Amino acid sequence: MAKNRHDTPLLDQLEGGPWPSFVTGIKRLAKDKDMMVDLLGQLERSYETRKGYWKGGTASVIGYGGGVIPRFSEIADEFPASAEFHTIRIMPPAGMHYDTATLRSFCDIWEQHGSGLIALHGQTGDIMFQGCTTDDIQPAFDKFNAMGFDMGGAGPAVRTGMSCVGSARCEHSCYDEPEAHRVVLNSFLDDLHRPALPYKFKFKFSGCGNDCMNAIQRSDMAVIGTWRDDIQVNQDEVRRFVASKGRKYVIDNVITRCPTRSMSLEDDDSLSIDNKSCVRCMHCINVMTKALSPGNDRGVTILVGGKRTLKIGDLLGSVLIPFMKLDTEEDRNKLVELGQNIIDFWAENGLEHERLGEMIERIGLSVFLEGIEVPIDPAMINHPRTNPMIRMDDWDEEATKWKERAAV
Amino acid sequence: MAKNRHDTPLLDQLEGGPWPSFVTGIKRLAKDKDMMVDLLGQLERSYETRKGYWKGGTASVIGYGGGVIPRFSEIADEFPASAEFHTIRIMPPAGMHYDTATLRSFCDIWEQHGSGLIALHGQTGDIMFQGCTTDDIQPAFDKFNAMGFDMGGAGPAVRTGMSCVGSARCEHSCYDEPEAHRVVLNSFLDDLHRPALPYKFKFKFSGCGNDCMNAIQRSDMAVIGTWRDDIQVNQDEVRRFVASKGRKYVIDNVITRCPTRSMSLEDDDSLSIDNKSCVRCMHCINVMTKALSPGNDRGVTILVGGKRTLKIGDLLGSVLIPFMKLDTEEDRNKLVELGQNIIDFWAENGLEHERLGEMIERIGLSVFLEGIEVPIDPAMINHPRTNPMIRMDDWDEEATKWKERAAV
Amino acid sequence: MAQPAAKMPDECGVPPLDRFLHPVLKKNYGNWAWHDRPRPGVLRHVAKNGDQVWTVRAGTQRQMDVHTIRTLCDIADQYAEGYVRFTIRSNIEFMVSEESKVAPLIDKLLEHGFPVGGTGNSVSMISHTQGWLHCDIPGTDASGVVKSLMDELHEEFINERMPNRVRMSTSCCQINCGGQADIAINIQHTKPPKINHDLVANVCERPSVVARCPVAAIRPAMVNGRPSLEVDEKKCICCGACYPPCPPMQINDPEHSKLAIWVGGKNSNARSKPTLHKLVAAGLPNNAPRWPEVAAVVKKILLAYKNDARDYERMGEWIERIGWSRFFELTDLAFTRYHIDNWRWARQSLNSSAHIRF
Amino acid sequence: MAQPAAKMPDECGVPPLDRFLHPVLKKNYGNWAWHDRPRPGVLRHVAKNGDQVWTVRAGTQRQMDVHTIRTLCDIADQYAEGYVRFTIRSNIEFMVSEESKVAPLIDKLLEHGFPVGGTGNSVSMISHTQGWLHCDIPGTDASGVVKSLMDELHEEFINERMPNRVRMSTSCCQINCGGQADIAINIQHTKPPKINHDLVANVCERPSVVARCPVAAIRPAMVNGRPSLEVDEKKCICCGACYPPCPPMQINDPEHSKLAIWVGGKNSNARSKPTLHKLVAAGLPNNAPRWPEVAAVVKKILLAYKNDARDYERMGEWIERIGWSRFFELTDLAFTRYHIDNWRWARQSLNSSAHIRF
Ligand code: SRM
Ligand code: SRM
Ligand code: SRM
Ligand code: SRM
Ligand code: SF4
Ligand code: SF4
Ligand code: SF4
Ligand code: SF4
Ligand code: SF4
Ligand code: SF4
Ligand code: SF4
Ligand code: SF4
Repeated sequence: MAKNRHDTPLLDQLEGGPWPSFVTGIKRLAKDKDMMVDLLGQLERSYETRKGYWKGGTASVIGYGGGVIPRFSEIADEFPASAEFHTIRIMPPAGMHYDTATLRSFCDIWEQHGSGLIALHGQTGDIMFQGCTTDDIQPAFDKFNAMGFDMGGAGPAVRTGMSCVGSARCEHSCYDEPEAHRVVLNSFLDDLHRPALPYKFKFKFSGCGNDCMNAIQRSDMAVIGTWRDDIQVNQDEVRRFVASKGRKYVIDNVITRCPTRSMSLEDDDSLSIDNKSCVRCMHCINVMTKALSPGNDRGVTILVGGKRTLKIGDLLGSVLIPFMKLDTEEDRNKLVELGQNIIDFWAENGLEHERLGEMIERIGLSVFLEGIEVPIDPAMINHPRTNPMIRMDDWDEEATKWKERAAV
Repeated sequence: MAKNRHDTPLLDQLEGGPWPSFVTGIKRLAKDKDMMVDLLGQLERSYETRKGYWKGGTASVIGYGGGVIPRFSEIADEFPASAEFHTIRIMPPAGMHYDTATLRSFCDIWEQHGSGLIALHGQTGDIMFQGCTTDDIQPAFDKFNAMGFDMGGAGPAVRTGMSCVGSARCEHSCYDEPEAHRVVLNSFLDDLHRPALPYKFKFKFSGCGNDCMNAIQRSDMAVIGTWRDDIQVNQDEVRRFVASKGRKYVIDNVITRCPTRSMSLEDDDSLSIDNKSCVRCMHCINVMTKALSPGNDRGVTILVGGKRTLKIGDLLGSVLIPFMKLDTEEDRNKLVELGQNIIDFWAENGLEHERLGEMIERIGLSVFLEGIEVPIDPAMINHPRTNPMIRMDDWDEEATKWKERAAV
Repeated sequence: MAQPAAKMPDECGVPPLDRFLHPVLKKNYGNWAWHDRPRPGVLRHVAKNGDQVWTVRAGTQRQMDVHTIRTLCDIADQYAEGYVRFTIRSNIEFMVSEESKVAPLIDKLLEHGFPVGGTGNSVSMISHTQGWLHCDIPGTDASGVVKSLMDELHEEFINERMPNRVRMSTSCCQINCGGQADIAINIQHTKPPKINHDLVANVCERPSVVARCPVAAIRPAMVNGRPSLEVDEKKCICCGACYPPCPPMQINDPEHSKLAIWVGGKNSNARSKPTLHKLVAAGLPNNAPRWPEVAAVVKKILLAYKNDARDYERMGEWIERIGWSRFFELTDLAFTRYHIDNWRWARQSLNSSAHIRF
Repeated sequence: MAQPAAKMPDECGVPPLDRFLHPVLKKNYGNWAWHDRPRPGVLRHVAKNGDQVWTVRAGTQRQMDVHTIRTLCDIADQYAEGYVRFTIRSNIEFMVSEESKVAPLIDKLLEHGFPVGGTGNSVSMISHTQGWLHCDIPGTDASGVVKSLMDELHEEFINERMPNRVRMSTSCCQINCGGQADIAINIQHTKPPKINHDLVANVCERPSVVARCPVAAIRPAMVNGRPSLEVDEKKCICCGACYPPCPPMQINDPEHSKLAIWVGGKNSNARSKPTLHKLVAAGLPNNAPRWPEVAAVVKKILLAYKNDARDYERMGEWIERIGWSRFFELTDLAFTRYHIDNWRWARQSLNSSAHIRF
């Protein structure tokens, strides 16, 4: 039985309505947790004044430098029980699958050592155990750790990764996303747990171009599934689809939507695809999921440099590796190696608080490619330069490099 | 009978082959013009050394500051007869139409006062009378002038304009290009003949989006025909076209080529067009010229800022006025007024040797629009800003402006 | 402080997946053939061998109390063989191996107040951030904004009547932890930071703060005798980048930290390439606890999209087709000088063509 | 110098069109209905009232001697009612009001060595510039380059067997008087200017020269005691912008001023928006009098386009569809680090998507 609740007329207005209410949840916790009573008090204050009252600080666990987001109240004098309200970030299994036993243990631990408030999940993919005193951080973490869970990333470090449901439940999956996610992240645990990079670095894994993980914009290194051979077409299913929807519908919703006009509906209602022009956008496969599917020679495209706004404006990742296989342990190690080279070069050359994409923007893609020894490829660009503003007196040597590569 | 020709083994190689040879032409002139004998000599020298031998200087006619491109030979000691080889730029009629009598008089005058070499036409649209001594400039010009022709532009001035064949012979014409061309240029003769602007300023007039004059990139102010109402469709001609070419052909070459997917081929072989989404690109009309044509409510779109490479890279013009009528004298005067405002603002604010497009790039489109008092319009942009990097504390006032405009 | 006695962590990283995976998913791992959606909120995935699994998706408040989580576990144990997963949008998914269990599961979820939906062409849960609840730099709340909006959009969550999926995000400061989205609701500061000069010297590493400013508007200065920082207010774009490294440069303002709405962000590569979202409305008041002005604009936009867009057109693709003039017309929003970009790649956003709609 | 006695000019400007217009064109001015192309080089325009006019288009050398022009006039008087017009590409057009006159007119033109074509999906005349013949800053010739190329492309001028029209341009220095084109052949300097320090002081207005440099590589300096200019060769991009205002900064070099080839420029708004041309090949020798290396590359590109593009695809649209990897494959040209832009809008040319062709 906790102390009496503060009046929260503003927050109370967030209890009505059909959507589940976080306020109601917090109130439930406040029944027996003073911390949540005062948390509600401070939050109500923020709603009144439209100001935040948390400040940062330091808090962590033995052996790690990051993973805990420390929060100290600026108005602890009024709300002492929530003076400390830290968040512990824990990495979930790839794809965020759980058995209920695990979730129940989380609840028990957090009821004992924390506020009882858990966010599933943070935007970077962590389980966020929110609301913990400094003293409780270590014991809480030790118990999560004992369950086989580890700390997530924070600060200038490799961050927790995310991968789509993919192979586990999606017919579009072009590689083993959960496994790639696990192997890659577990190869960078030192950089993840001990922040020492210029800035944050995020990996995200999507099984196909639909990019259900927003990898292209929300990660520094995006691994997106694709295929090299032809789209698999089941013409009977195509005809069935055309029969059920009508030609006009198919033309207006599939044929004309292909970004490269790679499809043509034959007069016999079969579909012909120019696979050389197809850019693997997924649209036709999405629409005719029974009739079409990605080819058999599957792998991934790797993009780098995605991030949000500060300080030069939002950046979408851009193509670094047009295609690589990702079937075997060996393939995955190649991916790790690539990530390592990128992070090493960036750690060397990135300015403080400069994300990978910003560094590439500053030094230029060609220079970056040379730095990490990745060969240039036309797939990296929308089109070659439209201006002559460059000195190229060693054109012939550069051209020879290409010819030699083409030769092998 | 002129002096003996110099040997020209290199130029001689440009006499063979199916394409008409300028060398053969010049040799013909060299028969009785020493100037062309030495011109050939100097040109052969350039072919040997791969160097140019002309330098600029000053030359003009009474009353004008520009229009003549003075050329003095750096190797006049060896080729004295072509020591002076100036070009006189003369403005042709809009659309470059001629009766043979006029052309013959040009030839006679140029045979008497110049080299006999005439370029039809320069890339800016001038008749270029090439190869004239300083002394002959005035008499030659006086005769052209007496024929009713005037000097073209050169230097930091309004330049000669160009307009497509348009109304004279093209079914796509959306306004009277030749007349607009004439009226506009003739309203800027002072700025054209007496160079006093930051840099050159070019007008080009195309009757439709096909832009046969390359107006969008080769002019500072491009006037391009368009229409506001619906595309005119003759469904019988459509059916005839579909019948002759086949549905697949029509789908692959017309329907799927529409940049905004505004067309649909109905099952009865008729064509339906979503005119609200149509961007007046001209493609479908180009392909089915008998079945389709521009609407009846025609006018022009005005783009500004096109230019070539130096010093920030090639610039395509961008939309300034999405639509204006250009039927009456009054409409054309509005166009002149707009041009005047733009040139005045640019003359005020442009740096030396800064083209309009470069100035807009430097100060920003919004600022430019305010300067010339043209209201903003979404058609000016591909899309609104994608970054929050701007201070907008007077948002409400700005929003009100729009609401008020929308109201009227 | 953590006990020095405490043992070093077991640096185990991301746990292996197996023990957390629903049996049918494990069995058919990597062997799915196709899927359909029997009804909003329900996916049916069919494996190459014919196995089927039904997924029921329900909305949550993301920031959940343990009681809520336990309730969800009870439901999972009863109907879903004791397994669940969460989506990137904090929706919970129950995998069910028998069709017969789908309906009762749904009833149970509804009974406990969890909306079932978010699939296909619906408005899914808004991906949100921390805000006043936990962040140290928020201009507004996140959970509250999302709760208020999802209350308003509930009908669109439980139905699939949009032209394509609608994915929204919110960000409680201009750092924008929320991602690119069909509709994004972000804080937009409109005044330069207010500097508490007494604190700067102690709290801020001045050179690195200066370095953070994208427009070089910050310069070191002595203010009443103490080393501080000065902002050139004519240069300042009110981005807030200086605030995290230097809290005395207070950028948040109850009055002048407004909300802006952005549309047309797209991460997927389906049809068109991914695109960033674009500014459409700004200057909206930070009106806790329910932000009605924001909801009003969002609903106007959704309504126009719903009525006018074609099947499969995402928000941004729809606007690409009909043009921005028409978008502002249909949504009755104002077009201002601020919509015209003036940042580093502004040129590329100009309409360099005669492509115009009327 | 012109005689002071001479009278002031009659500032008459652009002459009115009427007297120069072919009667059928004048009669149907603004009233044309449609057109077709009976054969390459011939257009038939039909007016709303049924009137017809045939246009025969022929190539010229542009820089014509009066005798050539008189010959063309004779032909016009005999077959075309004494009227002609010239196109933006220096082709001459004869308007003919009776179909029966078309064939004899064509014969006559061929007899006098004027190729008939340039219409529809042909390779039209290359729009060219001045070069060594007249310009004061040329790196190469223009008339000669065009003549050599048109000799090679003659067959493509007189036939219409390209997927769409092909419009080419050349520029004899990096100022680029030639326009954007499907294929552009431009001088590309590869070494910084060689400065003749003795002349700078007298000839150049140093501040304005410094201002011309796009990369601020020029700085005033004293060289052997006299005011001159210095170039930071590591910064210099060899653009040649400093040469016109300061001839002693010689940028042209018989050896190091090379030719570069650009493709995919498009001015028309048909289908896709207008686009700038893109660099594909560089380092080609300035090999007068026939530039065979340039011709070889141009023909490779045209052949690939001709074989692979679909009807109505312009050069750039074709490449947009098949992708640049395939373009370099089909044309067997080298892709280098220089193709990757690093100028001010470079970012926008990166492939920010998973759209890739294999
Ligand atoms: C907790 C979380 C929001 C949420 O409620 O889900 C979050 C919260 C914060 N983010 Fe974030 N970011 C969170 C995901 C993101 C994402 C989305 C993503 O990762 O996919 C982004 C955009 C993608 C990206 O990385 O650019 C994001 C972009 C930022 C940025 C801007 C980074 C940049 O380069 O522009 C900052 C500012 C910084 O790091 O200096 C930032 C900083 C912060 C800080 C640490 C504020 C600060 O600097 O003190 C916030 C701590 C809040 C708190 O008290 O817990 N956060 N942040 C997300 C992490 C939870 C988790 O670990 O799972
Ligand atoms: C004669 C002509 C080429 C031809 O043979 O057709 C030409 C020739 C010259 N151009 Fe040009 N330009 C000619 C059309 C163009 C065009 C095409 C057009 O007008 O549509 C352009 C590209 C469009 C544009 O304006 O950007 C063009 C862009 C330039 C530039 C670059 C301007 C810029 O802003 O980047 C310069 C350099 C300058 O002006 O400083 C230039 C400069 C020159 C100069 C004056 C060289 C100089 O600075 O001394 C050349 C004089 C050659 C001579 O001796 O006659 N010329 N120039 C064209 C004019 C003939 C006529 O009047 O009809
Ligand atoms: C469960 C989830 C992945 C996960 O591991 O969490 C998921 C699952 C599926 N996505 Fe997704 N997508 C999920 C987030 C996304 C996101 C990211 C986001 O929501 O921010 C995107 C990118 C959105 C964007 O572009 O910004 C996304 C873009 C797509 C698309 C592309 C749609 C388009 O036309 O642009 C498809 C294709 C389709 O719909 O057929 C797709 C298709 C699918 C399919 C149909 C794949 C399959 O065959 O199983 C899955 C069911 C979709 C449904 O809800 O009907 N999924 N999908 C995510 C559910 C989020 C939620 O709870 O609402
Ligand atoms: C005569 C001329 C206008 C003039 O006043 O001089 C002209 C005349 C016609 N053009 Fe053009 N165009 C002329 C230069 C251009 C140019 C400019 C250029 O060549 O640099 C362009 C822009 C090219 C570009 O995009 O850079 C041009 C882009 C078009 C297009 C768009 C083609 C496309 O798909 O992109 C059409 C539409 C069509 O072909 O049906 C067109 C159509 C036409 C039509 C069919 C219009 C008509 O119905 O009469 C005319 C006959 C075309 C033909 O040759 O078959 N005209 N046309 C020019 C002839 C140049 C030459 O001698 O070769
Ligand atoms: S990204 Fe592709 S593979 Fe992964 S869940 Fe989405 S649709 Fe399936
Ligand atoms: S996947 Fe996309 S690009 Fe490829 S054929 Fe289908 S729609 Fe076209
Ligand atoms: S621009 Fe349009 S109107 Fe003018 S000639 Fe070309 S096609 Fe005809
Ligand atoms: S003119 Fe262009 S945009 Fe308009 S319908 Fe025809 S093809 Fe589409
Ligand atoms: S968006 Fe800003 S305020 Fe909100 S969580 Fe992220 S950093 Fe904190
Ligand atoms: S708010 Fe942004 S622009 Fe203003 S001073 Fe701070 S960092 Fe600079
Ligand atoms: S391109 Fe250069 S060299 Fe050629 S005419 Fe123009 S300015 Fe002179
Ligand atoms: S060539 Fe260009 S870059 Fe080099 S110094 Fe001259 S102007 Fe500057």
